[in-house]
Amino acid sequence: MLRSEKVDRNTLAQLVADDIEAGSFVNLGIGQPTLVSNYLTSEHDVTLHTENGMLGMGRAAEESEVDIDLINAGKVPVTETPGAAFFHQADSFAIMRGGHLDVCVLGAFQVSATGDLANWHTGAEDAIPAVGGAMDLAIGAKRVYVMMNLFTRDGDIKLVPEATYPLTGVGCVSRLYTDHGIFELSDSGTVEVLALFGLSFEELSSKSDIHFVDATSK
Amino acid sequence: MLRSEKVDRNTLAQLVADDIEAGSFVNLGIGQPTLVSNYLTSEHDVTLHTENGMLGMGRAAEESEVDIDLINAGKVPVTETPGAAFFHQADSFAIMRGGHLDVCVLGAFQVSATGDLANWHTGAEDAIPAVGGAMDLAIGAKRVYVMMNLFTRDGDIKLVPEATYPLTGVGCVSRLYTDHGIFELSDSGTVEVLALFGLSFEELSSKSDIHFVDATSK
Amino acid sequence: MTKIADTAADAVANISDGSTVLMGGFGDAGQPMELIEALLESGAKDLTVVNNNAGQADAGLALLIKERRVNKIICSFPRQSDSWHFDEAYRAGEIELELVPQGNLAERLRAAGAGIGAFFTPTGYGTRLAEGKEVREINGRNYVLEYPIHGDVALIKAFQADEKGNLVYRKTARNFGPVMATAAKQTIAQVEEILPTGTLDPENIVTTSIYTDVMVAIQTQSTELAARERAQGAK
Amino acid sequence: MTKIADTAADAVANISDGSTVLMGGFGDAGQPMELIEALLESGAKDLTVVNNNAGQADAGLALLIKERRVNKIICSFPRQSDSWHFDEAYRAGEIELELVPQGNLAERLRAAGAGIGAFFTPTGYGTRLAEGKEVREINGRNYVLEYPIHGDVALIKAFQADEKGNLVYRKTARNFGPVMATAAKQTIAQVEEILPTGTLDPENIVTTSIYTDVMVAIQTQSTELAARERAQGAK
Repeated sequence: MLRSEKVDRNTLAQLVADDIEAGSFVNLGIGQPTLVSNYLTSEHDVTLHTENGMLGMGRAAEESEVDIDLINAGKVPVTETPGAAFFHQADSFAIMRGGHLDVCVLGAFQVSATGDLANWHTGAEDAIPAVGGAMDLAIGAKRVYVMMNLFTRDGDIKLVPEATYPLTGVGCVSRLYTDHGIFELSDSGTVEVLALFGLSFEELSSKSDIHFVDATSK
Repeated sequence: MLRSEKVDRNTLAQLVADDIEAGSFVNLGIGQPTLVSNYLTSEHDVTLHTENGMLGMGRAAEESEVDIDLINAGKVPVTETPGAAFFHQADSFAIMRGGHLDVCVLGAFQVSATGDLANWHTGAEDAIPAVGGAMDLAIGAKRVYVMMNLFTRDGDIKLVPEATYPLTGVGCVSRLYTDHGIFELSDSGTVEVLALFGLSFEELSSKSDIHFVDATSK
Repeated sequence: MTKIADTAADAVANISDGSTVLMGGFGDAGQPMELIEALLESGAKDLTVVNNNAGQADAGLALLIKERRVNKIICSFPRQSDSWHFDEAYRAGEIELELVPQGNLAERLRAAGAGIGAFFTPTGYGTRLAEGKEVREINGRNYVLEYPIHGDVALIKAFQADEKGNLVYRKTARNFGPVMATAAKQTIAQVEEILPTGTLDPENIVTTSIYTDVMVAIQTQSTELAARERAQGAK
Repeated sequence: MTKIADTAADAVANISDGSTVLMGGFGDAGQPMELIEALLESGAKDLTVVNNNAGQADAGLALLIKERRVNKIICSFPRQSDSWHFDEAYRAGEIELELVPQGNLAERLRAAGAGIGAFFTPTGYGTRLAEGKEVREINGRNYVLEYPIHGDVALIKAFQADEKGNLVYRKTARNFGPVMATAAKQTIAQVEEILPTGTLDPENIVTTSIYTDVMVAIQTQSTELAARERAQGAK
């Protein structure tokens, strides 16, 4: 896939949603990944997991529906769908760690060519660290999708040969969705470029030492 | 406690029941230990655990009550009491292994002075082995009581310096209830004799190299 | 997504030779008898079976063993008064036995479902069932290292399902079902009835739909017993 | 046997200085706020607290930290927009932080309750949260060895209890309650109401009475929300 302009967050969320198979069990991380839920139609028949203890999570609660006992992992009040189920934390993380989720979608600071993920800590030594369920999500799902901008504000590419930020998980990212392209990662470190948006293959290659393979015409 | 005659199984079951504190959670093993339930009154307010997945097990089912889905660890149809709860095998054995039962009562082939238990295998090499929950019960409860005859048919004492039968658990028996006496065991290997039935302390001592301490007058 | 099969035969149709099959049940309670009979009919062989027991009398797992379709069994209590088919196969050296204490069996299945690589358990330490295994003292207590048991397929019996694949169980028939459902690549459940999605209370679901791959509705005595209980409760 | 306390103050009265206190809750959901406030009133100090977070705003755990009654906190996500009391204590070097990935936190609590000595988890492998920890490759995957977290006391919030001490929870407020209840020497539960024994369905009990040592009935917003839900269901 090639587009002449970079894509916005909503378009990217649509592209992620398009890649989720019907009937999947999915966990959407906090932030940008949450947008994906707007593009999951009833045809998708996706069941959402939230790691604080629920399968079958529904949309965000409207004001009249707010229930302090029914929240998502971002502590936002949500609703439940028919067929939902509640369980405790050990059972909830067993779903993740045990490899039962089909897809989880996460944000990131950096992703390496071999799929290392850095999304919990900027590396600033004076920062108060907080990890939550990030490391469990990173290693848990059958497919781990990451959504982020491809470049920092300073223009540095965030898909890197080796992550410089503290890692969340090793070799765990399957596919990277960015405003400038979509990338399939593997243990080999060779990155398949599935889509480019407002960026040529040559421009991309010039930004990084990673070995890219052009698969945009597939 | 001293009695001039050895005690029968029902009397022994009564003595075990007398030693179970009110409000305890208890697991009674298959065989002789099951008799204890006949002497647990409503004042005991004991809650029975069965390792196939239930707390609050009631008495054996009468013919009209038999339910194939409601059995005990011996596969005997039972009843449920008010406040009973069902759970799966991993949760059931977590109750045992986690040390949450107050007492379990087991049968035995041999018990050693330091509380090693042998109750699952006679050591006969051509026997088909079967262990069930015996090893989990042995190491699980806060107090492990064993009920058995003190002597084999051949007159050998079954409370031994070191077990010759294959072990079920190491150093796990707290107290031994037999037809000829009651014994408190500890890691030290010194055995406190709490009661003797139809056997003098001297007779007992002559049967074994174990260091016994006479506490029958306590 | 959970598929609904029309028959037990359809439900087990894709179990291949050489599979590791987890079978729920403690004695008859929770034993997926109709699925096991269908597996027998299917002809699948060279199976490794994980069950608490090793079959009783002339039914279900016992017949699979009689027909020499089971190469290996992992169980806690094979020897019973009516386990004659297992006894015969074992004495003939025609079935391999891995004897596992019941709680370690349950925990190893749970570990498989929960993504745990191995765990230290106190159960079995110092016994012949721990011979050759790694041991370690932790905070003054001795433990044995045990590994997960993964299944290719789990055959379980639940009580009710909803169309989405959520399951509830009945009394002590729950036993191994919920843990085995998490430990297999494919979980096949026989249930008494399949209710519309939304019927089961989200607070009370024991096996969530993520674990149920195939289900088939087969009424057994459990349905009658539940009806009897309801009638008594209504008195 | 489960004791019923008249007040939250009575329920927490025997928590001593230096205790490790497991506190249920994920954010406000399932947080035993009234028990934590009573603990604050009790004056107990030098506590180690285990909670998913490190307190929010000017309430509950945040106030315990403000008053410097917590020497150490074991949690997964301390830094929040309103965790100012923790932030201040942490920057002043007046509270020790052990940061644990949320799933390892839950599993370490479960291990404590289930008598597991240690377990190999893939979560955190290769990250700075695994630095200095034992690692092992098992079947081609890398794992970190993690140990149980035992509590002296667990403070949890459940929805309903029966007089025997069986507990059920409400929606995502269940979170850490059931695992913490198994992991502490003494479990203290605040519940919306205590019903006669036999009222709760034996199939649906989440925390069995064996784990509940003390309970106290305190109505919170959860009762209103459940009533609202019932009213909507009845429409």
